[in-house]
Amino acid sequence: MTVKLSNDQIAWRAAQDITDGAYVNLGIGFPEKVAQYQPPGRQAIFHTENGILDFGESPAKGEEDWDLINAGKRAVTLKPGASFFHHADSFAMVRGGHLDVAILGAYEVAENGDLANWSTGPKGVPAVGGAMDLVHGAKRIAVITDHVTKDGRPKLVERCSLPLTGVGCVTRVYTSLAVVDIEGGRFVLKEKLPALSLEDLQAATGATLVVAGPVADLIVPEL
Amino acid sequence: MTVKLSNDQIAWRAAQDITDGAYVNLGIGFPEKVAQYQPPGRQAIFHTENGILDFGESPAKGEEDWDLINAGKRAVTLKPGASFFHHADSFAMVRGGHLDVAILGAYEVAENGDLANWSTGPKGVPAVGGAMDLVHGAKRIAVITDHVTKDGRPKLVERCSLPLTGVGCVTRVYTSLAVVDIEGGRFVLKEKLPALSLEDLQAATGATLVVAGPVADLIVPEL
Amino acid sequence: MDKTVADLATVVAGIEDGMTVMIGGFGGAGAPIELIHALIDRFRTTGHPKDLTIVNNNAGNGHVGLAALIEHGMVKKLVCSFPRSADPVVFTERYLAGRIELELVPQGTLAERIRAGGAGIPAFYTPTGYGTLLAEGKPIAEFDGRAYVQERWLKADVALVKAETADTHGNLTFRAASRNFNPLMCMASRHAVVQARRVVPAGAIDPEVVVTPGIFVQAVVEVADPQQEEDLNRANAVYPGEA
Amino acid sequence: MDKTVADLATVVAGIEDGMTVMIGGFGGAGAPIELIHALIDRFRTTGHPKDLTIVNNNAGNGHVGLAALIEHGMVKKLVCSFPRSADPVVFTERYLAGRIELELVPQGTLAERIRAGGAGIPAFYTPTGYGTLLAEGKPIAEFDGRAYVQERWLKADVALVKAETADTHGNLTFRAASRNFNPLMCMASRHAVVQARRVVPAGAIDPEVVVTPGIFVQAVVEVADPQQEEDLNRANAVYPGEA
Repeated sequence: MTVKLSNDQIAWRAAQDITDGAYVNLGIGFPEKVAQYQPPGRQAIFHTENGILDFGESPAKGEEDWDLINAGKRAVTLKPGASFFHHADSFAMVRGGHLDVAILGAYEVAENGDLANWSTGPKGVPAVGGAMDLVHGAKRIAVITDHVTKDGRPKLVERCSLPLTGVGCVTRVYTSLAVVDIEGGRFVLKEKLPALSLEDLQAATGATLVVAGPVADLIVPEL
Repeated sequence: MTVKLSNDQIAWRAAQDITDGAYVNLGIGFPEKVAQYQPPGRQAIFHTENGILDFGESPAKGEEDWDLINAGKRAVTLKPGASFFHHADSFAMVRGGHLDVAILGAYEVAENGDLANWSTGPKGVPAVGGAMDLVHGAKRIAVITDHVTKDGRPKLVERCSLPLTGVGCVTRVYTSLAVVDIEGGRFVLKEKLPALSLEDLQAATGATLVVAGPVADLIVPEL
Repeated sequence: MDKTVADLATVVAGIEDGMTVMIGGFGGAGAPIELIHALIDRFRTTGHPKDLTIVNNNAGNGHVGLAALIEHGMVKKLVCSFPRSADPVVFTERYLAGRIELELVPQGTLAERIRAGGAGIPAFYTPTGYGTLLAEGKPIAEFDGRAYVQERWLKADVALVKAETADTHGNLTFRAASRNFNPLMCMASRHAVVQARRVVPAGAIDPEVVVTPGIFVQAVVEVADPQQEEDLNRANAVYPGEA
Repeated sequence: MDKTVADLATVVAGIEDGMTVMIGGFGGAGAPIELIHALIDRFRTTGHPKDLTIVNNNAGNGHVGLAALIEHGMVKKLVCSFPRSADPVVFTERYLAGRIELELVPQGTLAERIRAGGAGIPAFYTPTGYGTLLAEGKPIAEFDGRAYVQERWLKADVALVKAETADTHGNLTFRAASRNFNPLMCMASRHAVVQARRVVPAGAIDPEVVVTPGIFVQAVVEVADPQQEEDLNRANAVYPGEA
């Protein structure tokens, strides 16, 4: 199985589900790519935990203002209509259900919607940031991830083995091979790469993939 | 017993205990008079529940701005250094212990520090406002009141008979006859009108007045 | 994105029977008179909405704004801290006749319950009200040797809010003490409807001075010269005038 | 009333061994570098304060600011949400060697616990962390059929805060995303110490744009040209320079 979506292509696919005017939080790192692939005519409003709504792209190198950063400590710019607020107000937006969607990375996602994305175990320094708040806050929690780990183990599993970020919180997973919804404690396959057989996809998945309706072709965009 | 302090004289006495730079909330009505009697050289900062810090006197008649009012819905003015904030921040100031003193009226004060000042019983429309928040918020809760009711019954009592505003919250009472502290569940007399005998004062009081140290003369200011 | 709505009738059209509606303001400061009157107009035309639960600090004054809403029989229950005023006759008569329910809440608890609703905090503990009638039946817990009352969040279907300036994204500023409950009610309601003296393009409000970020606001209507409840009551106004 | 203090040494003089100190900032934005360095200077001269409990979102970066405070052995325990960064070697080494305690708190819970400390709310319920390691041992309660974790307020003896403009009454404004935890920490500490780029007379800040009202601030010191942690770290700075 050599054909799979690149991270940029996964991010593109996730971006197609974000409606115009949606309030969105993108996790640090890979999920930040989603912002680059908004369809023409749509403008989401991006929230960052450290107190900015409606921030934009990075400034040119050398133009950074280090008081104007996002949660990943990356310098950003402002769009017209931006606002600043303190951390309690910022997480009132998160916890209070005011964000339309949060898109996060994952170590593991389980068929019951559990997410593990903050700790790879007891070794090293633990760090959680805002992930545990986000997974119980936004109206919709989506995950973008490679379908399997670097050494080929499934990331979509029956039960998470790593420490949980949140319980029963994820509703959609965009992977390098498929789009999978979590419905009633099951992985329901919505889209898959056209060249990939259901059997091969199932073999790369650590829990049963339910087919409960039409399975669309996962688009491979040219980026 | 015809000699007693007027409301203005009680307010004057209470004002003497407010230090320079203190943050103060004055209850609606009679307690508002305290602001007029700050000793020269001292400037307290007055807080009002509806979101102003450092407001000043009423404007001239006809000059009122009805967006600039205090909790009693009276038009006020601003002093240099004033600020506006919403109701949750305003009561964070109250409940969080940031006010140095709140001075409130009372129907009854008990020797255990209980205060009743919001309801005269089940008849009519109940209304509480910010009184219950204030009595558990400010560092010091003082009461100013006539020593007895209009029909001569004591307002300083063993136990409140009216619905409570707060439990064990009052530490000092300024009355028309005396200054009384509440210490260890007892009324401790600190000052009394010089012409008034201890016996007569006790007779006008509904609980034992303890003399546990020198009793100073309550000053009768010329206002 | 443009949250601007052209007229008052449209902006209140979605408010239905039985909803919980938070109304901003403390006294006349920040009371969204035009929005309330638009809601009364809707009721006079259609018979709806009625059986509303209203959350406000007070119970209205005179015969305009919230008092007029009550006077039209649209309000089933009021959640407030201080249902007294210079002229609360409309509420008082109905309350004493048992025709309107009252949930009396200490003012700071009311503010915090609304903020909690907006911030996703289902319950919190406060010293306020401990040992009083207003804490009866509520869970009590001790922390560090002191007793506290558990209070629940307060949320609403709709908030009616008065702002000074709004931009098309719904970012708001307020004027003086008319801020009061307005920013909190935007947070705690599914649909926050704002009347603003000025509606400006996105970017025209300095990001540093935004009080309510647009994420908490769903609709904005410009009311360039809003009425002040206090002025109306001093003129003994009645809504609607030709009664 | 004038809360201005002339110099950095004086303003940190009251910070003693064993105290809990909240330090504002998120990354380099809003980190009060000069106040932290003044505290290090005090330690280098007097051997105090030490055994501090520090509350900050992060665990420092490089060898300046909070990282330098840890590197000097002044910190017994850190309460934070994200003790990782581009260069967290100072904290990481000490943590893995068991020489510093860590209380890991989800970022929104950290913010809310600090606000609760400032607002007199001893405990609240949040969905955050339910069913995870970070909720272990904490009371769980169900509201409307959903499970929540009980969290306690967080208070401090001192807060070290960076502001943009302060007036002599302690009213503050911040700059861009350097607001972050700073206003909350002013609320939650007995003694909030602020470094501001500009100190102006009372009345020079518009009452509408005050972010932190002066009631939450105890001391203000002007640092006209503050260092930015991010710039220092990009230049591989070490505090103090002549080590």
